[in-house]
Amino acid sequence: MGPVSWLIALPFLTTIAVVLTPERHWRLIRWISLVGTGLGLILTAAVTYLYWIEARADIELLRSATVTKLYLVEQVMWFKPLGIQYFVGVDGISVSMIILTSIIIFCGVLASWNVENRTKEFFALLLLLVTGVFGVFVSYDLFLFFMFYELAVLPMYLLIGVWGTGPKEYAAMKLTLMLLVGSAFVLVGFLALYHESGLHTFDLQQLATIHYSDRFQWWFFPMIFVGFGVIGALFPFHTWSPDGHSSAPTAVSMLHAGVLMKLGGYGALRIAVYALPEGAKAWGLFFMGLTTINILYGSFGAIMQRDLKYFTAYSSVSHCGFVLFGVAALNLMGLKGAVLQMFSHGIMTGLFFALIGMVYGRTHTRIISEMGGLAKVMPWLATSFYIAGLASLGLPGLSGFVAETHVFLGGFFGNPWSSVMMTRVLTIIATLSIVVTAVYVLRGLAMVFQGPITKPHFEELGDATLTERLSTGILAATLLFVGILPWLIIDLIEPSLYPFINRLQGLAAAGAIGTL
Amino acid sequence: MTELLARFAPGLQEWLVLCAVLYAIGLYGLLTRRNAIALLMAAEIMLNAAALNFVVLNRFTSPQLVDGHVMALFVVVLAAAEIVVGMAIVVALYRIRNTVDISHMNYMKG
Amino acid sequence: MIADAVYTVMFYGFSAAVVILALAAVNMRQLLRAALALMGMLALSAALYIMLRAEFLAGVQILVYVGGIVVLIVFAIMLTRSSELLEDRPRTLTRWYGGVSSILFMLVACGALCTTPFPVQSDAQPAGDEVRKIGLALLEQGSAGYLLPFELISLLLLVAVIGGTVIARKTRPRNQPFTTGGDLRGEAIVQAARGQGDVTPGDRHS
Amino acid sequence: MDGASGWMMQHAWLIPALPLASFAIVGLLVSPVSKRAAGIVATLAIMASAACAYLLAWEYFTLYPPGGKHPILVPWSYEWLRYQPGLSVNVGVLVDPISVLLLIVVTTVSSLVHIYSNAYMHGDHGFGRYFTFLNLFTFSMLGLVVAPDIIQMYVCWELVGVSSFLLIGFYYMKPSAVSAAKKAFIVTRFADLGFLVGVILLSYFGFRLFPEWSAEVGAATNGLAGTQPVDFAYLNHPAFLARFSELHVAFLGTSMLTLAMILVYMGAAGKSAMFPLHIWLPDAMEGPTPVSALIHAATMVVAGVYLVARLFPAFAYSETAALVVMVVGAFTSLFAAIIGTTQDDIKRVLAFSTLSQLGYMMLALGVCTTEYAAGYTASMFHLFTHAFFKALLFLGAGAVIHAVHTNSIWEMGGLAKKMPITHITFLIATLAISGIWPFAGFFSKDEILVSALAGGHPLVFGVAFVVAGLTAFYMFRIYFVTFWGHGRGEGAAHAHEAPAVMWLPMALLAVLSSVTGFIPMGEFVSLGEHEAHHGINLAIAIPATAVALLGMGTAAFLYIGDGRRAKSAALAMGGAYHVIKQKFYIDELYLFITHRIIFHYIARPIAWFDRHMVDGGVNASGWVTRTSGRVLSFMQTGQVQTYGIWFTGGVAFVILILWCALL
Repeated sequence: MGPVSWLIALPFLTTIAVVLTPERHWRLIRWISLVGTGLGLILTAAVTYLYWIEARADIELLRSATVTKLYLVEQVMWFKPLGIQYFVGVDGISVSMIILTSIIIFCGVLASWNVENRTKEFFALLLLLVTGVFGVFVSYDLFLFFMFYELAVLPMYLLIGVWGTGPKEYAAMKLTLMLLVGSAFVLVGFLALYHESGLHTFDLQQLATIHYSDRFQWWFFPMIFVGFGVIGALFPFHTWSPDGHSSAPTAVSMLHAGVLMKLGGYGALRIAVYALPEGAKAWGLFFMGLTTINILYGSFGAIMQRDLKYFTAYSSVSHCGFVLFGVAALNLMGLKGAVLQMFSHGIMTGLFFALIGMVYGRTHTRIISEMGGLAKVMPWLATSFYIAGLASLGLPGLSGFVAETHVFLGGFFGNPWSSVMMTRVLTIIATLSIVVTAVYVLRGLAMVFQGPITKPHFEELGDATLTERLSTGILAATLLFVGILPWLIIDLIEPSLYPFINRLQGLAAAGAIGTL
Repeated sequence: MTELLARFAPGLQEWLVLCAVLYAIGLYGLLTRRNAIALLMAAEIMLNAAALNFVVLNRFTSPQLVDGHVMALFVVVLAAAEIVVGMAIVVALYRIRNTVDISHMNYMKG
Repeated sequence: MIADAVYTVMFYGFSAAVVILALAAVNMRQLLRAALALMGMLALSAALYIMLRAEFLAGVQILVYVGGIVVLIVFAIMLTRSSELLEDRPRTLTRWYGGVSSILFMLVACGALCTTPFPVQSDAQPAGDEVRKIGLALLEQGSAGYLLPFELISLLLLVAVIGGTVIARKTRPRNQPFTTGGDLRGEAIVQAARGQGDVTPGDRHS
Repeated sequence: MDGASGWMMQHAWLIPALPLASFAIVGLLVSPVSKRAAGIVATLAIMASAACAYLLAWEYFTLYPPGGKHPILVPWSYEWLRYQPGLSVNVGVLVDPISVLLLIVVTTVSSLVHIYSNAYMHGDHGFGRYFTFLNLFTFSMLGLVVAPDIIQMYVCWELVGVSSFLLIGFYYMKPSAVSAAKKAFIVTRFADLGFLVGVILLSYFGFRLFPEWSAEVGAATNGLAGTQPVDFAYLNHPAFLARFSELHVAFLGTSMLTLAMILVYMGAAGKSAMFPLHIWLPDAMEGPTPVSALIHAATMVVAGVYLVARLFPAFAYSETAALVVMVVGAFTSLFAAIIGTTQDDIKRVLAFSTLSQLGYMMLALGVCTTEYAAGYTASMFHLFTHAFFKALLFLGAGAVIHAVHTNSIWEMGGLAKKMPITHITFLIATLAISGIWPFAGFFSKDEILVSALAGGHPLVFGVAFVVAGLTAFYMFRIYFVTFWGHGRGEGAAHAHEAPAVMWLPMALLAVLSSVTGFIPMGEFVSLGEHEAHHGINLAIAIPATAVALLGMGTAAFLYIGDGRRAKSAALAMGGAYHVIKQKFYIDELYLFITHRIIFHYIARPIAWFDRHMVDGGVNASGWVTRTSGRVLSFMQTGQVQTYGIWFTGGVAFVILILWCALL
């Protein structure tokens, strides 16, 4: 069993350990989860390192490759009659997503340190979900991918339905139904690929060697893209997100907005664009338009929100719009920006939701107008909130800037397959969001943390505890780290994106990315 | 008369139709009865039809072998096990709810 | 010739009887009578087994079904006092739907069974030592044997016996982990039905 | 790089790095332990940085003596962000006369403000936080100044914006400060939108034109190896500009260069608070006064001017863009000066005065062309002198406010006797800003006026001339009201001189305001071979001084005494006075646009749309499902049997259908 399999197995084994621990040892359960996810963090570092020492030799090779090169591959035939394999491995995109997931779940466990109700089930489901997420990010067999994808989506229903707040049943049901509809699209797309290729395999690498007919691509690219777009909060399929996020418990919101929404962008990039480049060319402009709406719509929607979680959820809609916008831009900067934005937004929104949970745990309200002046009593939380907020509005020095400029430049540079005029106009419209984001972020933060203290009992509230400091500190430090040293993560991602660009440009023009 | 009768000697199909009819009768009972015990009885009919089917096919396709008999035996045993547990549940339910009418047993309905 | 004629008569006779008894078993409102019909149906099935040259199975059928299962059913009927009551008639609509779908099913099953080309060996006759063969098959390992299923089925029987005993026990064991599976609403219904306000077991949070 | 030999030149990155290190250390380690130590560490770091800046200036001007050619050096750079092959962003240090000038201004004023703040902020709850932010600001500003490419400029541009935001909102319990901070950030952010789009345009076309350019100028052999499409060295290169201006925007009918430059100028105008993006600056006075002195008078607000100066060749190449710069600058200077004459809050008057002076600098940049670049020198000169005297004015105002505990000039008065040092230094600064010989403002203002007239813009000259008079008027207005007469308020009676830690920086700035005018700026900062003129053009200096004296005299006439004359003058002006006092109702207009239009007519409908239409769509489908479920509820009995019936029947039915269809 190689490191990548261990990466999937570790949360699963932790789940089993949690399940086997009696409920009365609930403190032990927390520690088991923490140790399990901590080990996951270490393992992620190991995988990253192993990937890096192998991959850096191949950069030149990848410049002209049309099929992604995978590392740390494990490939076993699983069910021969249907050609289903256990096929896992990593490339740069996977590695960056794995890092994101490990950080978020580790901090998520820390942030849910105080879950008192059915601790065991909570952590078990949380870790099961993470198993699915890790699985998706490393699977290169579509069947396996889909299996893990469903594994990641389904525990969400219980997590929100049982441990949520507010209209949780409604939110959980809406979320699950919409995501399942999305995954139905995805499944149809997968089966179509399987069938159309005639290879009798779900192996993505092999499916990618086929050139599907333009007509086929034209039909199935949007199907897969929209299927993933549902979980990536593509307008107008985003409405599960505000309700789902605001009803979910802290760690679940973190994981959901931080990682699960990334499955959408990841799938759209990894499967839709990768397997169906002609479809991507045909539909790129359309989806750019749709995601431009996403970006602005989410940010304008956030302005009027009263609940901190709704506020963050709408901002997530806007930021996830950047991810899909970058993907739809179909050039190196756009795709890179999309991956960076997934990473950046994952960390940022994780921090947001963790902080909202902590603030809510103290004030017992999430209504923005009911709070005020909290910076005085909880300086640590306020500082972290500001870091997250500033990252959200794309402040340089924090990760959001790196990602957003990539996406904007990607959109503006356009691609040869869509009207350049249109992509530019859309990009400029999308840049409007930096102002709107500033408006709602500052408005929200100012109302919560600044001004006079609104309620006398707020004076007695305490600042973050040690576990809370650890969890928010890690996330904030990651934001700063990526913002200040972006080349580290860019070097990780970029080589793996060359094959995508080469595929889009067609085999004839392989190696000519410099001109795009 | 005997010739006529002999001409209508049952072949495989007649036996199989008998099994299917019995099975459908059991199914009808399963779908319509309201008493839990009656339900179990209907299930017994269906199981019996299945066992009969095994034996019929064994008799007509490979009479030298006894695989069908073994399977039928298993079905009988399964039926016994099923009825044991089923009856235990019925008795326990009766103790709790004082009725075995399953039209009242819809706690799981949302 | 005569044998064939007798065989035919026996087949249709027994079949008609079995079908009629089965219909009675699923339609009679008095459960005890239904159980008796069931017993008859099962006993006549044993005759069908004999016609199929499965004498051992016929014996098992009589022993297990008629001697065991039907008796059990009768006991259950007695225990639940169902014999005193007439079963509520199912609604006519339900019966219609049930009947139609059963008939549809029967048509499908008949169609499937009749159109499948089974490899019929009409002239072959059983050797006559089925009991010995069955015994050997049950204890034989390998591809022709059923040792593993045999072991499993015995395990199943054991589980069924223990499970049946536990479920039907009169008093609930302390902190019995099942019953309503932790569903608080169901638990409350059960508590109310039992008329005692026992606290839900072992929930440290409440 | 070539010739960059000095130690400081090689290690010029230390200048911004020191405040950055101090920011991290003070913020994370020192501040939680000891507040006093935080102030001291922060101040020492900035002073060290200032020492480095002086050393760098000395090395640079030793290497390239005044009066000669001053090349642009990039002694240190590092690849920071690679967008795609051929488009990378380097973090680096650019050394040329204007960056050296700005480095000196920023580090000097920042050091003095740090020293001053140790006393001014003494005992404040957020002492450590204050110095942390101040260090962050200084780092960002220095990074902006030394930016060798437009992306680093943008990065630091945003960082100064956010540190300004944090410092304006420093008193975060005060709602007015919070909203001022928000306003400042959002208005500048809006301007930065233009900047960002401009940057994107420049990056794109820069990248597109780069290969041709590279081949044409032989970049590899001409010392331009390693240049990136976002570097200023490339963006300001005539060969690039020539190609770029040939591209046209189809629907606007202008060249792409003009469009890009106007967008970039939008960012500059936001940061430098040009009309109509000026509204944030007066409100920004809610921050602590030293912050106003450093950020909103001396350094950050001149970033816009600096940006235009940095891209001056590009602006000059596109005459439309230069015209926009000039018109906006001239208008702002007049507009702000008019408002400045009516304000009551001492810091607001100073803020409008800053606006007006920034307009001056912009105007000076706008009037010059590549052939006649005197305005460029004049603008930088004025930037330099203005930084000192305006910082001094703010620090003086801070000392007064510290003593009197009010911002309203009408509650002050008679402070000349109680605060003699403050009085003297304030007077020096007032004379300097009014343009009275021999103080610094006289020289730089003179150069601006000369360049406006010589550049062939008599109207702009006229505006600048009037503004000179108005400046003298409103500055002496607050001077007389604050320091002369007798104490009017409770605080004014008990005022006393500021401590030495506060007046020492003021005294130093007073000295600088007095002498910096004599620096022959044309020797240090000039563009191309054209020599800026030396000395004083008496034909302009005498009328300018006269108009300043006129303004001074009017102020003395109206405001010495009990102020009855001022009131009657105001009455005589009637409604116009009111309009001016309300700042031409620009804030109200903005409020109307943002709240009424954006919040009510965009954001709220979108929120509503989302709840009711998009979500409604989802919910409607849910409703249809539920209703049909209720309609078909005889199926939903919760009983397995019913389900079983439908299941069996359905399956059988489907199979039969299929069967019939297949057979």
